[in-house]
Amino acid sequence: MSAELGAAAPLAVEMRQIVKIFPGVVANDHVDFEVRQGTIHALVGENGAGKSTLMNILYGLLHPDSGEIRIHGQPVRINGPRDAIALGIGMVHQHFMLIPVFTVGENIMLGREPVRPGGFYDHRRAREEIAALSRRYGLVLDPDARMGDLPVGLQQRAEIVKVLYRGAEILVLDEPTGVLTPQESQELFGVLRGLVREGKTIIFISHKLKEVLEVSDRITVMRRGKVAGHLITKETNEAEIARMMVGRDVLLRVELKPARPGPVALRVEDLSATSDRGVPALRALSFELHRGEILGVAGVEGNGQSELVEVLAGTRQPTAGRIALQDRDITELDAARVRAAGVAHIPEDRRGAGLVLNYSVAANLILGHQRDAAFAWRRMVLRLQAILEWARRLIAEFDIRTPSPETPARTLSGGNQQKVIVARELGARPTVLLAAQPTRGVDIGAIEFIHRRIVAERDEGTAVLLISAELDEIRSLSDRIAVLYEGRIVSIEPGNAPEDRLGLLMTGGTATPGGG
Amino acid sequence: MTALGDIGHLLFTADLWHATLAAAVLLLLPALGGVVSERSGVVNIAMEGMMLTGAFFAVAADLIVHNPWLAALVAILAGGVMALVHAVVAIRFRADQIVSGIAINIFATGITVFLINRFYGLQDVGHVPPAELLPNLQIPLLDQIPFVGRVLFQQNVVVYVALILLVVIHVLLFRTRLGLRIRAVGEHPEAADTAGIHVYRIRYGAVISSGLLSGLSGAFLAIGISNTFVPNMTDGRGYIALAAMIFGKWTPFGAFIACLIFGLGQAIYDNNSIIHVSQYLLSMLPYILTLVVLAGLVGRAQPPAADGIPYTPGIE
Amino acid sequence: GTSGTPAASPTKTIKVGLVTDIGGLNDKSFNHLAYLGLTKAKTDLGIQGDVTESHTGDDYIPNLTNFASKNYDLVIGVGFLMQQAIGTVSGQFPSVHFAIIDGVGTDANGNDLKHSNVESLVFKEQDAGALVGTISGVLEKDGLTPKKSHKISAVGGVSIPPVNHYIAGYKWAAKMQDPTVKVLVGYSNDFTDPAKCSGVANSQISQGADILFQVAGGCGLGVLQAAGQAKVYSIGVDADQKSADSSVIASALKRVDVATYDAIKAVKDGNFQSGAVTFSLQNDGVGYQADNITLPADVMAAVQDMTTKIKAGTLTPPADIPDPTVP
Amino acid sequence: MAASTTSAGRRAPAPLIPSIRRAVRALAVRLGSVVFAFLLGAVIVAATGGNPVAAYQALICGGFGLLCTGGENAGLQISNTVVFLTPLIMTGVAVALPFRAGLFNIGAEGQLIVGAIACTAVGVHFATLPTAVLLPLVLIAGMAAGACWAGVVGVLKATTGAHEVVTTIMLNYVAQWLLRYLIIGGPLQLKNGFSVSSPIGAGAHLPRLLPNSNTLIIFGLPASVYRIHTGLLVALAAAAIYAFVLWRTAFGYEVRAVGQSQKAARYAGVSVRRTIILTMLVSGAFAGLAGAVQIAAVDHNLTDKYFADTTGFDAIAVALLGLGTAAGIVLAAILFGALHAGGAVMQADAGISGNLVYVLQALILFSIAANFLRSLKLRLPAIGRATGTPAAEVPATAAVAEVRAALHDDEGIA
Ligand SMILES: Nc1ncnc2c1ncn2[C@@H]1O[C@H](COP(=O)(O)OP(=O)(O)OP(=O)(O)O)[C@@H](O)[C@H]1O
Ligand SMILES: Nc1ncnc2c1ncn2[C@@H]1O[C@H](COP(=O)(O)OP(=O)(O)OP(=O)(O)O)[C@@H](O)[C@H]1O
Ligand SMILES: [Mg+2]
Ligand SMILES: [Mg+2]
Repeated sequence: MSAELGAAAPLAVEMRQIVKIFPGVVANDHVDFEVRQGTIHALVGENGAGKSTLMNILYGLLHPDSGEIRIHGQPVRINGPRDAIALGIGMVHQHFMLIPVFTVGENIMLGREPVRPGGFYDHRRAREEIAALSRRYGLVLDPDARMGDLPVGLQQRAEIVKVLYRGAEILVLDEPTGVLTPQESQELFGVLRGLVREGKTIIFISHKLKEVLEVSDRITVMRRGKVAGHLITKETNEAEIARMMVGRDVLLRVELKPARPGPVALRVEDLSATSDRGVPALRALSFELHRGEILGVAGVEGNGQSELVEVLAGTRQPTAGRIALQDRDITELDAARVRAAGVAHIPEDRRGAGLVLNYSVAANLILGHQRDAAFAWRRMVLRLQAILEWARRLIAEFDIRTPSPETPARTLSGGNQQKVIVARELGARPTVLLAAQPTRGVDIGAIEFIHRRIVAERDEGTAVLLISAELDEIRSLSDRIAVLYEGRIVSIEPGNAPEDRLGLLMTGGTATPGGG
Repeated sequence: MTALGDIGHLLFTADLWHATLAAAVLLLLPALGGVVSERSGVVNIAMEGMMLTGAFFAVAADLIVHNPWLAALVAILAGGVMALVHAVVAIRFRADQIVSGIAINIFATGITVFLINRFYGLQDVGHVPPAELLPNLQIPLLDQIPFVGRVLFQQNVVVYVALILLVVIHVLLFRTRLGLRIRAVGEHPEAADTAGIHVYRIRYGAVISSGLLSGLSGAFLAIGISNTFVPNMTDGRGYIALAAMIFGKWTPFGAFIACLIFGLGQAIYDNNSIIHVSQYLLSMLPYILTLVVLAGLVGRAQPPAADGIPYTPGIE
Repeated sequence: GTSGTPAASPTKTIKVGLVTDIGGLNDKSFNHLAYLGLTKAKTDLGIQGDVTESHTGDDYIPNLTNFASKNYDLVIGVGFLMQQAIGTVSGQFPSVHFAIIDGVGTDANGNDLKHSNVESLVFKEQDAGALVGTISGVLEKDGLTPKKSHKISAVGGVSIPPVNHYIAGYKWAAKMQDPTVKVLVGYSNDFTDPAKCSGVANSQISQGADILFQVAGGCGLGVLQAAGQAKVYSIGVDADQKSADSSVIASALKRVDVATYDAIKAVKDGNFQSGAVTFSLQNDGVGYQADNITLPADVMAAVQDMTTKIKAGTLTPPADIPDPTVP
Repeated sequence: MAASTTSAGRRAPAPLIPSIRRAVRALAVRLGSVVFAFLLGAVIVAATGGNPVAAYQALICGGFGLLCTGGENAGLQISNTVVFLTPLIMTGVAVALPFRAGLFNIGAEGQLIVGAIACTAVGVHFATLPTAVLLPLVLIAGMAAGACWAGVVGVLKATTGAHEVVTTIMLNYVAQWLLRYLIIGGPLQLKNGFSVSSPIGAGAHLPRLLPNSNTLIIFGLPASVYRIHTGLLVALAAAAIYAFVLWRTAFGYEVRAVGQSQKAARYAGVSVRRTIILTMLVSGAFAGLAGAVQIAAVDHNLTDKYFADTTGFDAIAVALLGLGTAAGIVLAAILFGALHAGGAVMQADAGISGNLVYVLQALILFSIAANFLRSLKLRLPAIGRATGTPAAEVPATAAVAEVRAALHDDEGIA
């Protein structure tokens, strides 16, 4: 797939002077956006730049206040997803549109279900359809598995098959790789290239510029609801895109002073735990975490990372083993006590576990500390004044973009939602920081900021456990890297361990220990 | 002790189970309505009101047209209209679905008596002659089977209808495309919408059918089991049905089992003239039983994920 | 005693306020009858009559007070449940006449306050019960009942005096006529919901009862209908319930309408009577009415005999049932 | 944590102003909705051949003692209204608090009944004790009983996950029958042939605001007809406590967190089980208190009226109508109390069936919940923009969450 070829191709999508105003925000401000038939077009921009909004408009979920849309040259009015589907538009949403309690098959068929006479749902034909699609695009799925039981990678895959099943010619993928491992992302790109070869058109939203450069033909950059520029992938580079997005130069890689590890802060011995589905997730795993160091945990999603963090944070009870915080046994403590003991936790499920979305930013900034002496008189009566001042301080310090401390967290963009959590957890001046996917789905501006804060925290002497699906992130921040595979730590590598070696270890490949 | 003896005796009489089934069906219909409505994501605690309205219009109509079938139809429609109000307020106006449900129930209480006073003056609504009631049907041959015949095949026509509906609705919900879509809308309306399903249409349909079912139950109560309308004659049955639906974990057969428990309790209580225990303690039976079963055996119930959440297209 | 209130001057129209109990006007029972009495008074005596329905027990005092505070000449409370309320309000408005049906004005301890402005209209339901009981007893004895089962029954609303009086007389008289007869007594604990009563009735029918006496107001209609469907006999209560179902062979009458009318008339004529006015067989305040079947001669004779004996005072039906659960 | 520690509960000036403006706007919208409902009601009355003006005049007279034509006594009408609304406030709170935690308490009625039973039992058994001892005792007894009754629900929910809607409905019936058992032939029965209990001792009486005397004349009527009692103060205190607990305490913060997102609450170290149980206990105590106050201040004994009592159900409407806020609940209670009291007068004076009141209540609920007015505005985008409240748009996450969503403006800083 090449840009030249793209240039020759006719326009599949033209969006002209699109304006969309939400209470208080101009999400799209006279946006011009066009995509050539048979190309992969990347759409990038900070959180809240307006990408999802623009795409939701294209898919009929939102209605523009003004502007016009042409599909294959024809002016169209898209009143809802039905119209979009009819126009051959398919969309994989930023937040999956999957029904956990349904089977993969039912999820994919939904809306275009095969039926036997009498309107009975036809399981057999559903299976056939899916098998066919799997063969054609190499996207293997078990139609009878319960969607909720699948790892995100496969759910992502199901979303794509869902779109293909509807025979979409124009595919919109809103942050499809946000939750994927490098391997999964690579597979996905393979699929996308295949689709484009078939003449399909793809719009691809991502915060990961590497991917964008790797897979796209053209790039549109958005900033604060406006188009900041159009680029041809081959003629640009990360730094340029980043500058366009943020409006200033961005450090794509934090430079680390060498760590000065202190005494052991967290000692984990033979820790075992089971997942929600009752299967063993952690198998007698042990490690030590020192003050003043960042220990990265690398691993393919679903190898026990989530459970590890939950157990350490006290939100999940271990089945065996021991956890010591500075020689104090915290194995049995509940979340509140663990927190009180000095363990801070940035949960991976930002919107579900990290925030009370309908609470104000200020209220969220004391979540978990509502009974601290500083915020509650006698641990009972809230000190609203103190809370408000605290909130103002963190909002300033962590540059949280919010109209006021009173604003409901729900209305913040994810990047800023994430900043709220980071601010809260770091604000607690913890002994140990558990950071799970701290920058998932967050734009590079915010990523840079969060990374700097984590490193600063380390230099202050905090012991940091960093879990991330981003090898880059792990490698750029960690002093040591523990590779997690099937609930065990298969190896502890130095922070500069080569990517391919880690990749190998992560996928169960045995490699000669590289020390550390 | 004698009391338990008396009850023990009763359990072996076909009449008791006959009564149990009839009483259960009275609850089953609205409970089924609730299942359908809530499976589509619209909380429905308005069965009480829909039932009461159905009961009133069943009698009013029967006294005019002298035909139980037409009267039942009117009752069903009346229930449907009440449901339509709930639907419009809860779906179109995205009102709180509990408020709307409570409002329907209060409205029904008021409007029925208000209408009586206005149209029948302060006179008696009147009685429907036996010939114009929803009839009992003896199923030929089958009704001869000892015990079972009495229990199953000598029932009011509505009982048979309800049992058929029970199966139909189960199949519809879990075997058909429509059922899949109803459940999808109740679990994740955004997903359904983005898959091209008319979320509102499905929800309207589901809510309205809950009204139709409750209306039928009202007709059964007013011109099947009794022959006239008296104010508030539903007497909380709609709420029991609600409990039954949840007890049954939002499934038709689960709800049916719960209805049978209440039906049995009612049937046993009806024998208070021969059971030697305080009638009041006796009346507590089904409720305590339900509590125990619920706590002991049934446990956690998981409502449809989007139950009670108004859907606003476009806003994530 | 008699109250010394002067006759209201004929020019001024008498104002009467009627307060129903929670049964409401459409209870197909005594609230409704009381209302009929009031309407009759309005047409015949040209008085002004206003009604307030009580929706909950909390309404009794406000509703009574409301009329009293507006200087109504007579405020009527319908029903045993209102005794305490009448007791309270009558104390507050000594110049207003009160009448209560089925009770007296009591204090919190249930003692009759004997206020001079309260007339209590009490009924000897047991007399009426005895008459229909006689009918049932004789029919059973003669084996003229659908099942010849020597079993009869009664369905009470709630176990309160006005209900139990009926049943006591009924049971007593029936056993007198046919010593072998069993009398099942059940309660629906409801005065409005026919389905509840038909449930109790059906159980009694499957126990063999072939004459069922309903003493449960609107709920009791379910009894009459259940009897009809099972092709057994039933007996109505309070009013003539012939029309409610073909199974109704007789009705025990309690002339609440008459009592109400008389009370109003008394006030109009200025001879309001305080204290208890008892409506019994004596003054035709209660009675019976043969309905859808023609009763054989010996039945009529027995009833006639019972009537005279009660009037003569040689027989007095009991007012209470020792133990309802003993048939 | 470095955060300046200022005196507890003082609200920052900055957020105060907007919240007041919000409150005012909210109130205006709600009032509009009520008016809208009354217009609909008028249509119904007229359509069925009644005279709306006369009806409403009588209704207002009965509710607030205004515009009376039938010689009603204003003082009496107001006092009646207050007597009706007092228990509604307490039970309203008992429904609203669990709503905040995502629990639907249909059981306020049952909790109220056991509260009344306990109050009576104690008040009768220790009838001789002096007020100083007995009065607190009976009120506490009522609260304790209500708390237990609701506590069962909380415990079952927290341990077995039994759904509170089912358990509360069941317990309503159990309480009902328990009461019948107790006062008809049971241990609390006054004497054979009565369906009431013995009266509680004088020491257990909650005093009236005006002397309970038949001879002293106030506003042209004996003082004893004005039953308005100190229970009103108890109720208002309950509402105030509710507001304080909800917005100013860590417990309230946790209750709301659990209601908003159990997962987030759990991660924040809040014990969801503990919170659910506590919430139900407190809620039950409020409902039980309502029952106790009713006995101690109004009835002085258990009567058969509780066989047909609906306070606990009206409370659901009141709580939802008041959008779960203390002030809202009080206002809603006033509205419902006035309607209740007014209905009787409407029937007596205007000859319109008192049941119209129920129709009106329903219409009010509809029009406030659906906020027809707003959607009318949205028809005209210009105005819609001006006043459109995004808060009301926020998608919620549980069957009862709409209340919270509507409440969203009120989700203050904590
Ligand atoms: N439903 C909505 N209601 C109100 N404001 C909204 C809504 N959706 C989006 N916005 C606003 O529009 C802006 C753009 O949102 P959008 O989702 O398009 O950002 P984005 O580019 O997708 O961000 P991200 O990279 O985090 O997905 C946001 O700042 C948000 O405040
Ligand atoms: N109800 C709402 N009111 C106001 N803004 C909203 C609402 N819902 C979503 N938004 C805005 O929509 C934008 C997109 O929301 P979404 O969650 O898709 O993006 P996000 O949370 O930034 O995700 P990510 O950070 O992973 O890209 C966010 O910027 C958020 O501010
Ligand atoms: Mg987005
Ligand atoms: Mg986003």
